[in-house]
Amino acid sequence: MIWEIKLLALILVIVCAIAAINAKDLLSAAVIFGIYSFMMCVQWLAMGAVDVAFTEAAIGAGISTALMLAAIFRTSRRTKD
Amino acid sequence: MKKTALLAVILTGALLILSMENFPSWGDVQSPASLHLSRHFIEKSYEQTLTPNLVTAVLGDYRGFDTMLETVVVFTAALACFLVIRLPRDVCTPGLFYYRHTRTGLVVRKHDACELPGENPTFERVDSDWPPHDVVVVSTCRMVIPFIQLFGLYVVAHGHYSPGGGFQGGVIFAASYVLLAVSHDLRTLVHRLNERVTHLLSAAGVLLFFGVGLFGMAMGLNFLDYGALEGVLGMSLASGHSLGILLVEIGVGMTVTAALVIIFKLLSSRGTVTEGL
Amino acid sequence: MEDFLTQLTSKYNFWAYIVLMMVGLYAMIAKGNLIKKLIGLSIFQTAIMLFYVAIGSKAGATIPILRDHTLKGVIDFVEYINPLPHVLMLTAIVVSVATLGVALALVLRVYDVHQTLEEDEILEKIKNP
Amino acid sequence: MHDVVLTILPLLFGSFLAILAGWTRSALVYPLGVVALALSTGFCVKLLLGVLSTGTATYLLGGWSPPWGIVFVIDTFSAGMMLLISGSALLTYLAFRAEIIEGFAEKTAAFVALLLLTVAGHMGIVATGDLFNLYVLIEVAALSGYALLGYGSGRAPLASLNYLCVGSVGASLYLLGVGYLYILTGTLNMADLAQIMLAAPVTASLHGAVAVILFGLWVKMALFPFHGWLPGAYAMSSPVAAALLAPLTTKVMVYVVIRLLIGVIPGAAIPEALPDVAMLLGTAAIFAGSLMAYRQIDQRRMIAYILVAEVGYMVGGMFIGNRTAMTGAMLHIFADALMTLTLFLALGSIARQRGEMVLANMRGLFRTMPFTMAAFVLGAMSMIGVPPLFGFFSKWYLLSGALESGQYLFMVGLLVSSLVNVVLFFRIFETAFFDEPGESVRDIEHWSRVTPLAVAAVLLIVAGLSSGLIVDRLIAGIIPASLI
Amino acid sequence: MYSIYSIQPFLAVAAPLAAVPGILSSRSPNIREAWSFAAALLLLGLVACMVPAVVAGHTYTWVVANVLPGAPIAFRVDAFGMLFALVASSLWVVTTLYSIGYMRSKNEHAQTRFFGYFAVSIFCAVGVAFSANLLTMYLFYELLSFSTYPLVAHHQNEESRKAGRKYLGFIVGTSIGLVLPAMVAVHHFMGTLDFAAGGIPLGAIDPTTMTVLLCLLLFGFAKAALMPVHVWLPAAMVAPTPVSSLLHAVAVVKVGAFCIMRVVTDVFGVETLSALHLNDVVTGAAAVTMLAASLIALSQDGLKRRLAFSTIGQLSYIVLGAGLVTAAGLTGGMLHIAMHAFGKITLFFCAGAIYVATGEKYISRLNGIGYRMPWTMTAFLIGSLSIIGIPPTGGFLSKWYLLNGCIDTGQWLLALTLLASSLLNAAYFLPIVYRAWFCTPDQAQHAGPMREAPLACIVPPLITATITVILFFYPYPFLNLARLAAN
Repeated sequence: MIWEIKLLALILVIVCAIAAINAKDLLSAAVIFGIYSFMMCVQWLAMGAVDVAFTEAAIGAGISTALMLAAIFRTSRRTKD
Repeated sequence: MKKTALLAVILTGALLILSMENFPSWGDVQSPASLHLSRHFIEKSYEQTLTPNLVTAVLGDYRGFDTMLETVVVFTAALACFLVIRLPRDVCTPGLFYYRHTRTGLVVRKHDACELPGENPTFERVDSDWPPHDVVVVSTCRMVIPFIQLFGLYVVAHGHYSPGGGFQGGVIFAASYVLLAVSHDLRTLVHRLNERVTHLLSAAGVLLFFGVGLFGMAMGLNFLDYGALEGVLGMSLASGHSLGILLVEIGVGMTVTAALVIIFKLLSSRGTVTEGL
Repeated sequence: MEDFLTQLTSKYNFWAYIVLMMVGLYAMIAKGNLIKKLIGLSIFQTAIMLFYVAIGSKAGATIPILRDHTLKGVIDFVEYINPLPHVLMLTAIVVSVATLGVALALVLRVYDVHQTLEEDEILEKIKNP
Repeated sequence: MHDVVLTILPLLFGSFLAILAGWTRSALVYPLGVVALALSTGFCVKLLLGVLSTGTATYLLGGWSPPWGIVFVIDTFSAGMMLLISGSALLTYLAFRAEIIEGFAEKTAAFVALLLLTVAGHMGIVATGDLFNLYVLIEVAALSGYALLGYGSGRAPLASLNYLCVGSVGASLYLLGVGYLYILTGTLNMADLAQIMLAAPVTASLHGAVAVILFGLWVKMALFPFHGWLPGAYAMSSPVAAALLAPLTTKVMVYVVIRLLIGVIPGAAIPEALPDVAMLLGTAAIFAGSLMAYRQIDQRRMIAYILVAEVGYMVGGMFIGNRTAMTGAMLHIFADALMTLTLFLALGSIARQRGEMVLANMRGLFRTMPFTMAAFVLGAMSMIGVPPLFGFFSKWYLLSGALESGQYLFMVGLLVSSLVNVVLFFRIFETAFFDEPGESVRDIEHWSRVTPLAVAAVLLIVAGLSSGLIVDRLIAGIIPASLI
Repeated sequence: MYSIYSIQPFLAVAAPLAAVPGILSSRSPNIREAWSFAAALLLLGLVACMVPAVVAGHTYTWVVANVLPGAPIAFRVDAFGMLFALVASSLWVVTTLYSIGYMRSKNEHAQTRFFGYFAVSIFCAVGVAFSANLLTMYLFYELLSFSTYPLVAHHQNEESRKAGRKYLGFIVGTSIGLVLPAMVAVHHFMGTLDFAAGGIPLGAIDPTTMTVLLCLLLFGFAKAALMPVHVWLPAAMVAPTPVSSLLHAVAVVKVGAFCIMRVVTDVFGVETLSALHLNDVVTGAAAVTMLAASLIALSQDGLKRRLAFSTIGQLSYIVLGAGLVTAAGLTGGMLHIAMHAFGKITLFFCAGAIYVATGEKYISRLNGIGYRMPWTMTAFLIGSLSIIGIPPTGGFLSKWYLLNGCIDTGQWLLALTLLASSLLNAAYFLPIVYRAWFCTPDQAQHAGPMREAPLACIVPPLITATITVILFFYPYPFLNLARLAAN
């Protein structure tokens, strides 16, 4: 992969991370966190860590987000920060 | 609070950056990390385990104990969730029951549970807080889920040759059940995989892993030494290791599937395991 | 400056991990919402995973799955990326999802008891029930 | 030959079987736990005897030799630790039979399985010779611990969640440090790492790696100022979980640091300022822990704060940097675990009769529960440091070591905390001795609860009298000769 | 002179402890007290068995456990230890008898507990006497502090709660805060804590550190009640009288004085101390306490409180003897342990007997009581004479030796202090005797015919009073032991 794209993906990861912790709504925070995980997975794919990327795609972006959504569904979306 | 946190965080970051001074640069082929252990793994593992996917070989065999513990961690997490949020059974019966007329989509509320005829139902039970029901979603998912599960099995079985293995396969398998729960309702999932089954399955998975390890001990070798499988079905030493990895991956897959399903069921139903997302 | 730039380019992945880690840590310390804290924790953990995976990378090497033509012959370790960090991180990812699961379960129980996810409100409720 | 691994396998196996049994024959669950713990303890004894006669035992898991595979390395000290962990878990398990069977209803199986897993995790931490395996074991131990501590009403889940956040950060930092060491040396095996590090150039990164690892472990062991999670976690949870984990968790982390300090990390790799910082934190922990303990109303919380101070003892002792103090820190692991066990077992029995553990609820206990209180007194005396109980001797070594190196502030800290402990425990004794129990109080002392407690209390005396033997046979051989 | 490795010291120490389960599990009071008596007699017998060999100059040793390098838990019976053990064990027999009478006639609650802890206390006292090193001594010293707490706080009321707090606060606070670090330091410098080692050689530790260590140990053993750590003693008087007599005549305070004597002679060494002139610290503290306590005693109206301050003063005699660092002085100090014990226990027994018979606690209300309780007051007279040091009582002998010690070294000031203190003793004891016999009773209940306390409360003071007199004429076991130890 071309390094510019890699760098872009890296910046995107950081942006997603900051966005996830600053979202004003837990539901969107969880979804952004899912995107973050997926971008991270792309990062790892770019570094050749296929197994890790696969796992992160399934676990980080998939199940983790689902669990978090389930928990938010059962509690509240409200957040003060 | 926030400012102090920011300051502390920035300070820590600066210290960490300073401490990277003597790291080999990124992608250095001659860095110690690429030489010592990893060189041995890359050069020897195929010969010893007959597994082209190096990650699977190291994960399943050289560091098999790690993997077993990792499976145990997932198993633990399932038990932990069960212990922490599962409500006692007698509390789990809801006060109200909702039934939907399948033709019209009207929802009926009742105080007692109704016997529903098994064949050709005119009414079906729905969750109290998840009434929408979309035919498109349900039908699509019903079609897709078997393929997802098939793919999950493939990922478990083909971990020797391509990215994948027990964890990934197990997670995909679990994801298919999550999809089932989301598209239909949690009760459908519980109906397919009830609590007893998932718990037994999760224990069975780790037990399979454990059993492979014990088999090694029974054959006079060390715990988790897949060399014990040499000679079983006329295998060579290396293919014995390969078989060992496969068995272990199946165990991991079972546990991960079951454990994640347990966690999802508990979280989405707030511990009642009746109604949920 | 020259030095710094070469440092930056040769180690930018390492730098990124530190930034991510600090984002996660900041969220854990400064955010009052329990789920936000957990997101911070997850970011913190993935940052460390990024660091590990970065350790494993090798310039000019390919993914750690042996290609058919090398199976019979001599395998040159320079051709393949270091698999060990990947193995370790697989484990770490699974551990992190397990932790997340338990943490969410605890969050549900906390919500049951206190009816809120904000830390300051919980503390307030503990003080004046 | 398999003794090393057989200490842990019964626990793992028992936990899997407990789940199977829980969904088929639930009456079998509790006995299964007893069998697993008893087997494990038995193998620990066998292992200890074996290690004492033949020296360090190594077990190659999966048959792969180090550094490629994972190994268990058991020396005399770790064999003692293993026995301590499994033994104390067994005692706790036996003492709280009623709570475990009745208190959890259909969750008994899950509880027993998690209990066995957490014990297995702690024992694995002691046994393993691989840095990354250590991380996984820390997580096994911690994750099941979070669940055990988080089960309960009221504030237990919050306290446990707090613990989870702090503990995960600590473990992650440790993992990061391991990554640093890996990038610098290319290995994960402790013995191999020690070899390489001796030859490796001492650089800022090496210092950074060591600092991050130690920092992470400090967070996990609740060293001041990272102690915030500990009192809540132990005071809010069910008495079973508190009695099980309070003697183990922090002590095992201390063990890990000691093992790294004396067996893996060469002196040159430790940043120069680190021992000073550690001494400062250790001393601060002693003062802060004692002060906070003094201000508590809930007695379990009070003892939890004393634990914070005790962590200060051990961290201080191991960083003073002489042989005597190191011996003291190592001995204090055993001593602290035993006396914490005694105190928490006793408090558990009392709490079952009296409910909330505030001072007012402890009236007249000497009359109504004489045996329990006798054991409690022994535990308390050991905390205070009265000879010939175990706590005195470790404190002696620590004092002596501090004097040798001129760490007078630390010495003062040790003495002050002893004196504060006198005040703290005599508050309880006074209430239990002078005040009449209420009309409605009907305390019952059942032999099945008193016996494990009595064993723990008697062990305090026996271990105290044989502390010379323990130091000679278990500890002295482990401390490298270079440490004077 | 040789050392006998034998289990005898261990058996002797363990004898009282062995009775504890018996005492606690007894169903009836008679069986319980039979256990107490049996243990007391057994202890006396075991101790007496060792007397001939010790008098001949041999020592018994027995190692229980090697706990710390150079400081095992071990017993060693030498002349000085034997002297103290003999005093403690013989007085235990008498005190047991007295306790039975006192506790039964006062109908005290929790008597089983009382007798149990009583036995434990004696166990500790004998343990201190037979310790072979500072560590073992500290061990029994601490155990004694804790095991006497329930005795001091026996009444379980608000007053005894306060007294118990003060008692433990001072005793445990000083032992952990002062003795423990000093002990660690001595061990650090010398590598051993054994008494047999014969003290710290001159020059091994620099004089400033030595001074600090000496002060730590001197005031750390707060049971010796040197001012200003004497506060606990008067407060602890709330205990039942048998406890007071045990505490303030036999076990507790004497243990403190014994420890200081040991520290001076066997830890620091007489030669080293006198070479560095550190003994002046000891004698100075003793002299101040002696005078101050006697003056305070003059103003006390409570009988037991007056006795308590008298005890504080008398203990300083022993400390003074230790500080004199001459053979005569040491002999006098050690002998005073025995003489004062017999004298003071007589007085306490009498105070208890008066309380049992009349319920009176204050001196001002004792006018004319001599006619009502002639036997008791006779014993009281003999006890006071002994404390003052008037022949023919044992107290005279020890004071004689002490005075000799002062004069030998030319310390006239100390000699004067001793004499002044004796005068003060007379000044606070003789008025009591005067009131008892020569004042007309102003309470109706003191008038009339003779009405003594129960027999079990009368016989013990008479026995101890007799012994006090006998000791003047035949002081040999104690005098021999003291001489042997002092040389």
